[in-house]
Amino acid sequence: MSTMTYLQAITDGLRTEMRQDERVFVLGEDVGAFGGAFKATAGLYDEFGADRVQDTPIAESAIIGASVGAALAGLRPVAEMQFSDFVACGFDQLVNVAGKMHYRTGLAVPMVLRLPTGGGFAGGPFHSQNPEAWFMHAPGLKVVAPSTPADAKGLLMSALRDPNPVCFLEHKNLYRRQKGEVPEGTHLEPFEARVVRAGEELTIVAYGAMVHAALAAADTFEPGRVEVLDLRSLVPLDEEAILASVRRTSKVLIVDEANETCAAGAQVAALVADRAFSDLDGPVRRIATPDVPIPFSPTLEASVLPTPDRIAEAARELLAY
Amino acid sequence: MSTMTYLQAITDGLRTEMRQDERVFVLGEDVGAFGGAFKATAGLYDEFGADRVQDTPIAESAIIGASVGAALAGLRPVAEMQFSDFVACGFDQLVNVAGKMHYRTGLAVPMVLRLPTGGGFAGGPFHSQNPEAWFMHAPGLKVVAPSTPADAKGLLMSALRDPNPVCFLEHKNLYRRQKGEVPEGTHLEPFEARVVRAGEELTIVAYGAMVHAALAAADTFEPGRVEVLDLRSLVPLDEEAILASVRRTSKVLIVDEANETCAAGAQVAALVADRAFSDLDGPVRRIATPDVPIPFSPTLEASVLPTPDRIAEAARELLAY
Amino acid sequence: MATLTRAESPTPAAGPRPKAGAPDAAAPDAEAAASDPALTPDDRLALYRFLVQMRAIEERGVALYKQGKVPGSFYDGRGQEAISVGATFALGPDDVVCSPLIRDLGAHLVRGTDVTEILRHYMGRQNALSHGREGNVHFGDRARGVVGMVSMLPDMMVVAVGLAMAFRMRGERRVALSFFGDGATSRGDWHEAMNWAGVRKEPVVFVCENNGLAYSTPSDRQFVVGPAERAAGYGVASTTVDGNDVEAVHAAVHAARLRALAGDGPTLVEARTMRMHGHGAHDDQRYVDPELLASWTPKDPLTRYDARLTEQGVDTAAVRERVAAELEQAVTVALTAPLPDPAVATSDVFCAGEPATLGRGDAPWSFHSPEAAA
Amino acid sequence: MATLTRAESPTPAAGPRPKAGAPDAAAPDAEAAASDPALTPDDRLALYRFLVQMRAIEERGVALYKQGKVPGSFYDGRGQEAISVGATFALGPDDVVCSPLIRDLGAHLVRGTDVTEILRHYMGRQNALSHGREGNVHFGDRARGVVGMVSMLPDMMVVAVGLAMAFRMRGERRVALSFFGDGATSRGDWHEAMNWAGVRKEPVVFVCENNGLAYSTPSDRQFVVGPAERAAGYGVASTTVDGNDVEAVHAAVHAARLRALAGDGPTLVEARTMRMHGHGAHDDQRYVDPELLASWTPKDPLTRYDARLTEQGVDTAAVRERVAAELEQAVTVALTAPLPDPAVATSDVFCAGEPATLGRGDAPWSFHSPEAAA
Ligand SMILES: Cc1ncc(C[n+]2csc(CCOP(=O)(O)OP(=O)(O)O)c2C)c(N)n1
Ligand SMILES: Cc1ncc(C[n+]2csc(CCOP(=O)(O)OP(=O)(O)O)c2C)c(N)n1
Ligand SMILES: [Mg+2]
Ligand SMILES: [Mg+2]
Repeated sequence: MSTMTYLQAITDGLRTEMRQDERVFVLGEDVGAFGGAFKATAGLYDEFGADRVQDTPIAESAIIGASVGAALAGLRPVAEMQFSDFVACGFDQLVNVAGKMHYRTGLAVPMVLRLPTGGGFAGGPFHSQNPEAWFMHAPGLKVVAPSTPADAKGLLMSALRDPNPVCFLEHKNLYRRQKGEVPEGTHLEPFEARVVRAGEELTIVAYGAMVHAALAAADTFEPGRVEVLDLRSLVPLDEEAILASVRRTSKVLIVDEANETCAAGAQVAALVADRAFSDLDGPVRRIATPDVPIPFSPTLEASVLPTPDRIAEAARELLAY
Repeated sequence: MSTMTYLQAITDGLRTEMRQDERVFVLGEDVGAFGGAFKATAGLYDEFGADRVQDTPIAESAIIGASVGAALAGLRPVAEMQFSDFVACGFDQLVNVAGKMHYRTGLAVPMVLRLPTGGGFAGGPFHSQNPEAWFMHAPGLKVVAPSTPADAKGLLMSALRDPNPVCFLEHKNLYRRQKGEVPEGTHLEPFEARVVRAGEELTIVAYGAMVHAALAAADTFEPGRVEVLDLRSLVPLDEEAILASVRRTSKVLIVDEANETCAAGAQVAALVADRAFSDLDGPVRRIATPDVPIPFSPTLEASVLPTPDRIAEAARELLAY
Repeated sequence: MATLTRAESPTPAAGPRPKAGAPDAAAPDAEAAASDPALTPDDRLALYRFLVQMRAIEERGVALYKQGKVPGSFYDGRGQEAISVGATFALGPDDVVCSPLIRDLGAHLVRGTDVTEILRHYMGRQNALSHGREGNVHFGDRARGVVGMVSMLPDMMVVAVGLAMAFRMRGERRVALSFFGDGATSRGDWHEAMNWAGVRKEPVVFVCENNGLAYSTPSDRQFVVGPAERAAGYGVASTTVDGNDVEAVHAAVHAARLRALAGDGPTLVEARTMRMHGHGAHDDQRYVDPELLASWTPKDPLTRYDARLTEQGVDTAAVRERVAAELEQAVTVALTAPLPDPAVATSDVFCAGEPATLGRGDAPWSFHSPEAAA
Repeated sequence: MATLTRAESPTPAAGPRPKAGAPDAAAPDAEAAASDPALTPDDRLALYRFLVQMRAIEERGVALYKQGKVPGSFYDGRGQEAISVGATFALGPDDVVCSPLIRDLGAHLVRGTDVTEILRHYMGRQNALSHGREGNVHFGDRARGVVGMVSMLPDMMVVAVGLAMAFRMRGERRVALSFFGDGATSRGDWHEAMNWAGVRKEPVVFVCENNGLAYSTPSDRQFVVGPAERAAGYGVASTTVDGNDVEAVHAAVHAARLRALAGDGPTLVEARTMRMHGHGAHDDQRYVDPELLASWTPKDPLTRYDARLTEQGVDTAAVRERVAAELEQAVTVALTAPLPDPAVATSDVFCAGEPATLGRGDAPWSFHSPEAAA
């Protein structure tokens, strides 16, 4: 174990697997000697060279499409979008080529698409998005979203060994703010949810940065009342873990940093409302970012992103329901 | 009134508005003299000429982006995707440029993007998709989906007059199969839901082609039991109409031709589970296409798309709950 | 520890492969000699047979479509057969075709994909290529190094660049071959593929089927400067050939392949041709000037090659008869195939085990497979 | 009945517009004469002032950013000021800039956008340009015919093509001007924009800011053939100029504009330059060879133009002082601006009423506005 930031854990996961598996290589804009816009690939170029740590042209479609080709040829590409927002420029290669390949042809596409996501640092409408629901609605893509340094490494290393295209959502706001113990060497985490705070009266379902907001909100209640479930994986979605928790607590609050409509949280809500209905003692509540582009000005941004206060308030209401 | 197919109603809506508003023009692949892959623009080239009915290169991003530019200049472009599936190739211009323009700059983008959607005719994984949830999850886009010839014209003409980008989902399977009375001349329908079959015991929420499947299912019950609500518009979503119906009937079945996860139906389910919870007498049920690419072979396709039988079965279960 | 396989051949495909040649890594001399790509009589016969076979299957396919035996839609490459056949014939067994498009059935035939499977696939029956999940020419044959196309044009060019990149990184003597139409050059992915291939010098061969039409839209509404000329803007070599001359296409792709193997980077081969049928079986292409079509009839790639081979003393009628007989047999078998089990509609969205690798395709050309030509 | 406005000017922007010129539709002779784009002393002074202003604002912006007064990130165009200033200065008032990018503050200044508003916008305060919804150089000024950029490069080139298309369809004498960087040429949208503009001969001018770098990635990893040469592959005219010479940029864009107005289609003006700062204020660009940077220092567009004007007897120090004083005043005012009302975070996602049209920008160049020059 050693203490690392979320960002360092990502680099460590990449480095560890690149040392063990020569098929793994990294590509993206400025990921080479520069180490990437967020320094997630810092040091890799020096260790592994230009072929395994490739600077690409500004061409998101080609970054994704060429990764598909390399994966078909037996390599294990790890492609970086400089910001997850730019994935819209390569969307077609992702949803139509990568996502459908195995079902249509039997060929597998073992690739990882690293996507720095999320807001909270005045990034504005094009550097703050949370695009995961788009991927969830595209069959054939796995989607994971770690909230801690250990999970960042563990889910990344599992993604690198998965024979499918995996969208790996790394929240920019966790990069340097989250520090924690991370196992050394190979560390694999399953694509499953985890209870990060046990409680009896209400389940808060969250993932990514919102796990920390949910924990902060849970901390405002007596211990043991509010359970926080960290989804960690969105596809596959750990339905049994969600249902088990909600059936036990009988109340649920679903938190999502993404825009509200058709978000991951909507899917979780629909699941609960269908399959845990008879165990529910209150409405299925959601907190998400309203359907607006993420505004730049810190006061505006803070007014739309879910905060611990807003989560705690909704939790209070639900507990009292 | 005259009797038209759904497809003819679309052409009629375009023609009517193009005669009245010189700013309206049509662009897309093969939409000119050829009249488009589905003949939705048949005859328009002869009447309005090459400038107002433009064949474009195969360049979905440019079709959408150039439409944004023309709209900023005060025109009213109507862009056609040859199949809605190809919108993934122009996704970035749609979600990042068109959708966010007004919020960011105050400039409006009055354009209509016509998207022939849906399966049921052995179109396979790339000619059968229902992409509306992606748009719903992108702030700034309106999304409408008519189910009848009259609505096809009425919602299209309203879209043509809307100062925002409107994704107009026209279901290919309705093009020639749906015939009905369509008002002549200007015909405007609001972006609101409509009860198409009144009932007391269960609400089936649907849109597009699924409205007809829902009606067929409703017909298997005594009249007055099952209500069918045709959403017609997904953004804005007529939340009050949904809630009013469900509160009255106390049970809801949501039908969606799109892939299940994070679909429009998930959003409707989440809405109901939150805001009509105390009126519900049964779980919020959904029927949608499982999370698979739409298979080609008719037997396979029929096994994944929602059918009247499957809807009726779920309705029966819910009524008995 | 999993390692990068350098200069090794990929896992050979399972099953009997009557005409699979030696990996060309083992035959550098044959290749060098082949820079004058003299075709043997057997090669010519093979080329002719593939042309005839493609035409016959597609004619039968249209008929089956009109009889309702082929669901959905049907696309063919009438008049363009020489391109996919000639180009694919120039490949070695380890090369990858990514991807044949809707006018490129010949590529599948050259690589050795089973005709009965193709027919079953067209018909949406149980089949080993797509399991009924895909239709029309949207199939590949993993085991023969063929990646099936997607509809979005020209996405697979980008994927081919990625394959070529992997070959280069591993030091393998393999190329990726990708087809595209003139119309597809307007899309951004064409540019991204060309640029990436050019800047990285990837071992990829792009074959442009320039038939002057994108569905109903003629070239002058698509571009001002033709694809081959544009290649220069990417540092990509280019050459233009008569797309209705199967040997010309073959020679150009052969040279392009050697260039790629030599580390000199990508080539765009523009094959000029004419689409003699509508875009698909539903399209009567009345928008095409009948005189233009008539002017291309004498250039039919089959008729021309037939005349050439007949002159060389080949009994072409015998070839045609054999192909026809084999095809009827295959159709009969295919028509008895059951429909797919509905369970396959929802399985295999994700890969569960080890990824299957791309196998080796047939490479009947004697220069690549001297033993097969013997 | 709503009608297509043919050859009419768009609605003039509200408010006093001190330097707005006559619509050039009314001044065809002036334009013809301007094919020799002799600049008057007033023009030169204006050009110099805009260069100085851009540099001053950005230097102040970096300082404010480092003081925490500018949230998020900050990008500047140090060393590249001559491009946005020179290019935009060649436009008529009805032309549209779509869009200035992160190195193009000068375009906004030339069009007349208020500096205090720009500062407020940078700081995320209440402001008329973006209401705090946007940050850094992501703003436009609707009323001055400037469409704000999006981050996705080079999306706005495509939008500019659409604007130009509308101008052509309505028979208006207007062009659209779009900027792009060398790195952005790798993206598919660059190709789609170039191809569309070329095939349709749209009245659009593309200005390439070729600084040899895309963030940390040098051109040789982006493309093999430079942007201007590539233009030929689209039937797009091109010209390469010294991007650090404001008059050279101006002359090239002026000629390109006339070409577009004459119906001869698009032009790509490649302006060669060097990015003298890091990609953004966070970037020390240690990946750039210091000698390379040093070799560009003497080519600084301000120093050079300063020397030229000084030689012509202009009191450049007076200009700099005036600009500095005005800027300090604007900063003081901007710093007192309140933060935006949180309500604007969720309003205006959709347009409710009639769309606002693009207004007219300042066009200080005397050839376009003889009366203003008088
Ligand atoms: C991205 C995309 N847009 C639209 C289509 C619909 N479409 C199918 S084939 C075709 C024309 C293709 O023309 P070309 O590339 O010249 O190939 P050809 O059919 O002439 O062989 C079009 C527009 C598509 N397949 N992909
Ligand atoms: C589609 C897209 N991908 C990635 C980025 C991130 N990014 C911002 S600026 C930049 C470099 C741009 O280089 P260039 O176009 O040469 O402009 P310059 O900064 O040199 O003026 C990159 C990669 C982006 N803005 N858009
Ligand atoms: Mg063609
Ligand atoms: Mg640059």
